[in-house]
Amino acid sequence: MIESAIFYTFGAVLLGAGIGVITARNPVHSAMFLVLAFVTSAFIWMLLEAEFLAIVLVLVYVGAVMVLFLFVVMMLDVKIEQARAGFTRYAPLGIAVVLFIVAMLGIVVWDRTQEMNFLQAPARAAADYSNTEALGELLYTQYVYPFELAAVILLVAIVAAIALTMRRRPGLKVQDVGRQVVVRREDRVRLVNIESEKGE
Amino acid sequence: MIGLSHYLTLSGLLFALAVAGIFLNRKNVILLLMCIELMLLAVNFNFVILARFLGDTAGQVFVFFILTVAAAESAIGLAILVVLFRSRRSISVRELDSMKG
Amino acid sequence: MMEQVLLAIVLSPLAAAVIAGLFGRVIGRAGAHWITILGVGASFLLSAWVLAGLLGGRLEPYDGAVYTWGISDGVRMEVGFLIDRLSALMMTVVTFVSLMVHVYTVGYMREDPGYQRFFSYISLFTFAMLMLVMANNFLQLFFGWEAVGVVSYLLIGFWFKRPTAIHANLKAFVVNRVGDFGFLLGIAAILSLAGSLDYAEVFASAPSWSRQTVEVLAGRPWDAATLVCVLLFVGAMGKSAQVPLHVWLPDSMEGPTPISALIHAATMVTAGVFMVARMSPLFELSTTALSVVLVIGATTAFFMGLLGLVQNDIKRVVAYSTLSQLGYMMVALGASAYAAGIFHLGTHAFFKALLFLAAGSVIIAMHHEQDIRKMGGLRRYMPVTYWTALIGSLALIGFPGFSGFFSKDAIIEAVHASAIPGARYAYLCVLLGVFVTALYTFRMFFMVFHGKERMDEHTRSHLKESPWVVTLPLVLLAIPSVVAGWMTEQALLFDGYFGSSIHVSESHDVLSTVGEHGTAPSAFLVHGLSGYPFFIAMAGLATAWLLYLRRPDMLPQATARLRGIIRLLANKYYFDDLNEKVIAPGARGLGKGLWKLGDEILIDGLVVNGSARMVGWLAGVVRQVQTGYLYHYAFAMIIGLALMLGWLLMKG
Amino acid sequence: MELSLLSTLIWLPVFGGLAVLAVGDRRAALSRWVALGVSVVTFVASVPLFAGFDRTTAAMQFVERHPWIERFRIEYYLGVDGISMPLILLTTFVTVLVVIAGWKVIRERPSQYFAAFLVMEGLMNGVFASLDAMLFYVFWEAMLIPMFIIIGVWGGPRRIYATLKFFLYTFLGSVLMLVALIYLYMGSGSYAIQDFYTFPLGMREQVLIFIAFLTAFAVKVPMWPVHTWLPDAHVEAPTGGSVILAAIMLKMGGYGFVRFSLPITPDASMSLDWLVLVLSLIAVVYIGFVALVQSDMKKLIAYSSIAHMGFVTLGFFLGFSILRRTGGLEGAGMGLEGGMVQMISHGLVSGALFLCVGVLYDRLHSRDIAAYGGVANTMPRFAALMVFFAMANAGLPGTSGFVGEFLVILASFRANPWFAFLAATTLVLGAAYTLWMVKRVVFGEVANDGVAGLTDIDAREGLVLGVLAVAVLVLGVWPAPLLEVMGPTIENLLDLMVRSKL
Repeated sequence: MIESAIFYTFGAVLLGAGIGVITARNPVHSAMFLVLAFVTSAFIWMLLEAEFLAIVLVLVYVGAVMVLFLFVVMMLDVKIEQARAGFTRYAPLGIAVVLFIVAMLGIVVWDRTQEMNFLQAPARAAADYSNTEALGELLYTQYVYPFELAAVILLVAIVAAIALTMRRRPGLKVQDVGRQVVVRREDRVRLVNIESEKGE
Repeated sequence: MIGLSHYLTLSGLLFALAVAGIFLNRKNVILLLMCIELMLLAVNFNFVILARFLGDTAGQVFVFFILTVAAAESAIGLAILVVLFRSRRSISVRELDSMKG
Repeated sequence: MMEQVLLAIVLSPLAAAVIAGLFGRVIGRAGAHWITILGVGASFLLSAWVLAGLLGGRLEPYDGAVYTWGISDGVRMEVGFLIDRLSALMMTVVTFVSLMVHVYTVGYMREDPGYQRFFSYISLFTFAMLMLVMANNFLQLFFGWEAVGVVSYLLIGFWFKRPTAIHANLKAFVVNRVGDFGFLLGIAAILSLAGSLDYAEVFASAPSWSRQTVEVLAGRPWDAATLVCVLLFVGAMGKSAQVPLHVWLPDSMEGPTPISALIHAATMVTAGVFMVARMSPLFELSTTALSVVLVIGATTAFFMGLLGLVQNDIKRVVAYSTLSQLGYMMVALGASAYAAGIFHLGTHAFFKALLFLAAGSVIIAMHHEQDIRKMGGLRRYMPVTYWTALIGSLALIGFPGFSGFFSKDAIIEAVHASAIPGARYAYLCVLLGVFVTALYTFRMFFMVFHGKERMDEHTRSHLKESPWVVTLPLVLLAIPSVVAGWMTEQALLFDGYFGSSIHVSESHDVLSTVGEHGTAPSAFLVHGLSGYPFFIAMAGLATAWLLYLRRPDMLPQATARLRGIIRLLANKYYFDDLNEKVIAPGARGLGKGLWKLGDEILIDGLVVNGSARMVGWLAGVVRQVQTGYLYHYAFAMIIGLALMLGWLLMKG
Repeated sequence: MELSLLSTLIWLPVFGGLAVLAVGDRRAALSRWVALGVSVVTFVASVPLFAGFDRTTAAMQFVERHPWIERFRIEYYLGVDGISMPLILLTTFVTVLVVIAGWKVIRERPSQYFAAFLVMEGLMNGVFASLDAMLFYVFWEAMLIPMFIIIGVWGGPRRIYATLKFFLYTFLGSVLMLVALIYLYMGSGSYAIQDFYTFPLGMREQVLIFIAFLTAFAVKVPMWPVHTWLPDAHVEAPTGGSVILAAIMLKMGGYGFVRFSLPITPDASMSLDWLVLVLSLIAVVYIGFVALVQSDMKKLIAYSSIAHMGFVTLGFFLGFSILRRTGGLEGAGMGLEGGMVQMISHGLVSGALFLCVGVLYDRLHSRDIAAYGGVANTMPRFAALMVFFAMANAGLPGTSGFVGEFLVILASFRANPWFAFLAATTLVLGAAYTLWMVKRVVFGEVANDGVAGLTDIDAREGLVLGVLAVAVLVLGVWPAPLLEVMGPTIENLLDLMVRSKL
C-alpha cells in the first residue's frame, strides 16, 4: 500500500512539475520546475529498484546540468515578454498532436495490456542485492566499448563547449609558447659597442 | 497494486507534456531545450520501468548512456546559445531564419 | 575491245575536264582548250566509229557492266553501258555538237578570265551526258541525269558575279530537282515492282507486273505501269522543260551562249526525250501515261511558242523556241512515234545549236548587246552569220527540204494518225504551233538582219564578221541542218533503224500509218508541199514579213487590239510570279513558321525551357516550407514521428 | 598476351591524350605534334580492322573478353561486326582531320584542346566496340565529358546555355537506357549484349524497354522533337567540336538503334515502328523547311544534319512495314544498309561543311550568311570545295551523300509509296537550302571589305578538305566495299528483327 501511496504522490508532483515547466512565464521558474521533476523522478526510480541511476540523476542532472541551465538563463537575461509572445498561437495544433499521442499511448498501454500481462511486477530483490554492483558488472564487461565511447563523447562535449564559447578579446595579453621557444638570442639581446669616454 | 501500465502511463503523460511544451514554447530556445530534457526523462523512465519488469539490467545501462549523451547535448546546446546571444544580442527563434529556403 | 572503246569515249572528256579544271593554271589557256578539244574530239571519232560499226553490222549491240557499284539486299547495282543504235546515235550527236561548241568557245570566251574553268565544265558536261545516254541501268541513268543538272548549274552561274546568273542557276537546279524527285520515285517504283534496276531485266519483266495495281491513295488503285511512267515523265518534264517545270530554261540564258547551244538546246534538255524513248517498252504499256505525255508536250509546244513572240532578247526568243520544239518532241513520244521524236531531237540539235551560235556571233559583234530592238541590217556586216542563221531559221520553221521539215512533218502526221485520248487537242496545238514558230523565228530574223540599223554609232563602227573559230562551227552545223533530213529520214522513221531499242505496240504504231503515202524523202516532200503545215508555216513567215519588214506601222495597231493577251504573254502566264511570289515565299514562310512556332516556342519554349521553369516554380513553392524557423522543423519532426507511430500501431 | 587491336584503339588515344596534357600549353608546338602523331598512329592502327575483317560472317570479330566487375558479371568485352567497324574507322579518320584543322586556330590552351579530342576519340571507339552493356554505358556517358569541356571552354558566347542543354538532354535520355539495361541484366543474368538478343521478353517489358532505348537514342540522333539541343550546341561549339559532334556523336544514336532497339525488342519495334517512321519523316520534311530560313551557316548545317539523320532512322525501321505490306523482307536490308551508309556519309559531308564554315569563321569571325557574299572571287579553291560539299549534302549522285538517300528511298517505296514521296522531298528541299546558302555566301559580287580581304585556303586547310573530298567521291562512286562489309551483319540483324521474343 505504501508503494501505491509513494507512486501516486510523486507521480502527481512529477506531472505538476512538468506542467509547471511548460507553462511558467519565467524561464528561471521553468528550470526550477524541471529540477523538481528530476528529483521526483529519482524517487520513483528508487521504487523501481534503480537506485544507482536515481542517485546519478540527482547528482549529475540536478547538480550539474540544471545548474548550467540556470546559469545560462540568468546570464543571458532573456526578455520574458518577447519570448512569451504568441504563446497560444500553435496551442491548438499542439493540443491535437498531444491528444493524438496520448490516444496512441492509451491504446498501447490500456488496450493491449493483456498482451503484457505476463509482466506482473516481479518480486522485490533481496536486501543484499546491489543495483550498483549489477550495473557495474554489466558496464565494465559487456558494454565496455560503449562505455568508453560515452566517455569520449563527454570529452568532446567539454572541448566543444569551451571552443564555442571561448573568444579572444582584443588587447588581451596572452602567452605564445611557440614563439617563446623559437626565440633566438639576436632577437632579444643587442650588443652595442660604446666608445669609452676619454678622460679629459 | 501498481502495475506496468501505471508506470507506463505516467511516463507517457510526461512525454506528452514535453511535446505540448515544444508547441507552446516554440519561441524560447532554452525552454525548448528543457522540454527535450523532459522528453528524455520520459524515455529514461520507460527504460527503467521495463528493465525492472523484464528483469534485465541492460535497460539501465542504456539509461546511463542516454544520460551521458543528454548531458553532452545540453552542454553544447547551451554553449551554442551563448555564442548566438553574443553575436545577435537575442535568442529569439523568430530571428533565426538564415536557413530559410 | 568494245568495252575499251566505250570507256575511252566516256573517260577522255572526263580526263580532259579534270586536267583543265585542276591544273588550268599550269597548262594555260591554250593548253586547256587543246586538251579538252582533243578529249571530246577523240570521243566524237570513237562514237562515230561505233555508230558506223553498228550500222554496217560490224559491231553487235553491247550490253555489259563495267564494275559493280554495290550490292544491297541482293540487288546488284552496276555501272555499265548499253550501246545500241539509239544510244550510238545520241552519243554521236552529243559529241559532235559538243566538239563544235568547244571550237566555238575558243573564240567566244577569248577574253574571259575563267577560260580554263569553262572548258573544264563543258568537257565534264560531255562526260555526264555520255554517261546518261550510254547507261544500261536506272542507277547510272540517274547519275548522268543529275550530273548534267549540276554542270548546267555551274555553267548557268558561270559568271557568278551577276546576281541574275546565280539566281537563274539556283532556280534551274531546284526546278530540275522537282523533276528528279518524280524520277527517283519512278525508279523506286520500278525496283519495288521489278526487283532490278537493269534495263534489260526491267523491260523483260514489265509485261508481267504492269497490270498490278498500286494503291497510292486508299481505295484508288493505280495501274503499276501508269504510275511508273507518270513518275518517270515528271523527271523528263524537269529536264526537258515541259509545262509547268519549264520556268528555268528561259532564265538559263544567263549563262554564256555556247552553253545555251550545247546544254539548253541540243543535249541536256533532250535527255527527257531520250529517256522516254529509251523507256518505250514501259510507256507502251500505259495509254494513260502516253496521253499525259502527249497533252503536256502539246501544251508546251504551242503556248511556249507564243511567248517567243513578245521577247526582245535574242537568246530568249531562241530559248522559247527550244521549249516549243521540245514540246513537239514530247508530242511525238506521246503519239508513240518515238522514232520521229528522236529524229526531231537530232535535227533540232543541229539547227538549234546553229541558231544559238549564230545568235552568239551576233552578240559578239554587238558587244554583248542582246536586245533585238537595237539591232537591224546586220546582213551587210556579217554575211556568214546571216546565211547560216537563215538556214537555221528555215530548218526551224520546217521549210520543205530542210531537216526540220522532215522531222516536224512526221510528228504532225503521227499525231494526226494517233487515236489515244488527247490526240485531237495535240493535233490542233501542233498545227497552230507551226504558225507561231514561223512568226517568231522570222520576226527575230528580220529584226536582226534586215531593216533599219538601230544600234548606236559606236557599235556600228565596230561591226564585223566573227573570227573563223566562230564561223567554222556555224558552217559545219549548217550542213547537217540542211541535209540531215534528206539523208536519214527514211532510215530513221520507216526502215526500223532503231530495231529493238524502241518498242512500239501494234495498236500505237502511228508511223506505219504515216508511211502509207510514201516513205522516201521525195515522197515526203511532195506530200508535205500539199499539206496544211506547209501553208501554215508560209502564212506565219508572210505575217512576219508584213509586220516587221514591209509595214512596221501596222504593228502598233495589231498590238493595241491584243493588249490583254500580250500582257499575259509578257508575264509568261504568271508562272514566274507564281513561283517567286507564292511558292518560294510560301516555303520560306512555312519554314520560318515551323522554326519560330514549332522549334522556338513549342519545343524550346514550352517543353524545354517550360519544364525548367516548372521545376523552378515548384522549387519556389516547396522552399516556402523551409521557413528557417527551428520550431517548424521541430513540429514537422514530431508530427511525422507521431504519424509514423500511428501507422506502426495500425499495422500491427 | 598478344597485342589486342580494339584495346589499342581505345586506350592509345586516351593515354595519348593524357600525354598531350602532360606536355602542357607552354610547349604548344610539341603538344600539337604529339597529338597529330597519336591520332595518325591510331588511324593507321585501325586500318587492319578493315583489311583483316572477315566479310563472310556476321559474328563478332577481334573479340576480347576479360572479367571486370565479377560481382555483377560485368565484363571487359570488345568486338566489332559490320555495323560498328566502319564507324570506328570513321572516328579515327575524322579525328586526324580535326587535329589538323585545329592546328593554328586554337590559341587558347591548345594542349588541353587536343587532349580532349584524343580522349574523346578513345571513348567513342569504346562505345562502338563494347559488347558488354555496362561497359558500353560507361563509355557512352564518359564521352559526354570531353564534349562538354570542348563546347564549354572553347565555345562561343552562349556556350554555357548550349552545354547545359546538350548535357541535360543527352543525360536524361541515357538514364532511362541505364534502367533498361539493368532490367535486362536482372532477367538474363549477364551484361553481354548478345545474351540480351536471345533473352525472351513479354510485350509489356519490350514496350517499356523500347521506349527507354528510344528516348536515349532519339536524343542522340537527334529525332524530332528532341532535336533542339543540336543547333545550339553546333552554333556554340568550336569547329572541331562541331565536326566530331556531327560526324560521330550523332551516329551513336543510330548505332544504338541497330545494336539495341531492333534486336533486343523486336516485337515492340514491330508494333511501334510507326512512331519512329513518323518522327523520321517529320524530321525530313519539317526540318527541311526550317533549314531553309536559317541565317546562321552553322545552324543551317545543323538542321540539315537532323534532316539527314531522319533518313537513317527511317531506313532502320522500314523493315516492319515492308513485312506487313508485302509479306516478305525484300528491301528491308536495303533500308538498313542505306541508313548505315547514310551515317558514314553524313559523317564525312557534314564534317566537311562544318570545316568549311570554320575556314570562313577563322577569317571573318562571323557565321552569319549575310556577312559574306562573293567569296568565290577571293577564295576560288575554297569555293570549289565548298560547292562540292554542298552538292554532296544535297545528295548528288557520285558523292557519298547520294548512296544512303538512294537506298533508303528505294526501300521506303516498298514499305509505302508515301514514305518514299515524303522522303524524296529532301531532293528539292536539300538542294534548295544548301544551294541557297552557297549562292549567298560563295557567289555574287564581293559583298564587303571583309570578303575582299580574304585569303584563299592554305595547304593545311586544303589538305583536310581535299582528303575529305576524295573520301566523299570514292564512297559515292564505289560504295561496294562498304556495302560488302555490312552485308552479312545486316542479314543477321534482319533475322533477329523478325524473330519474335514473346
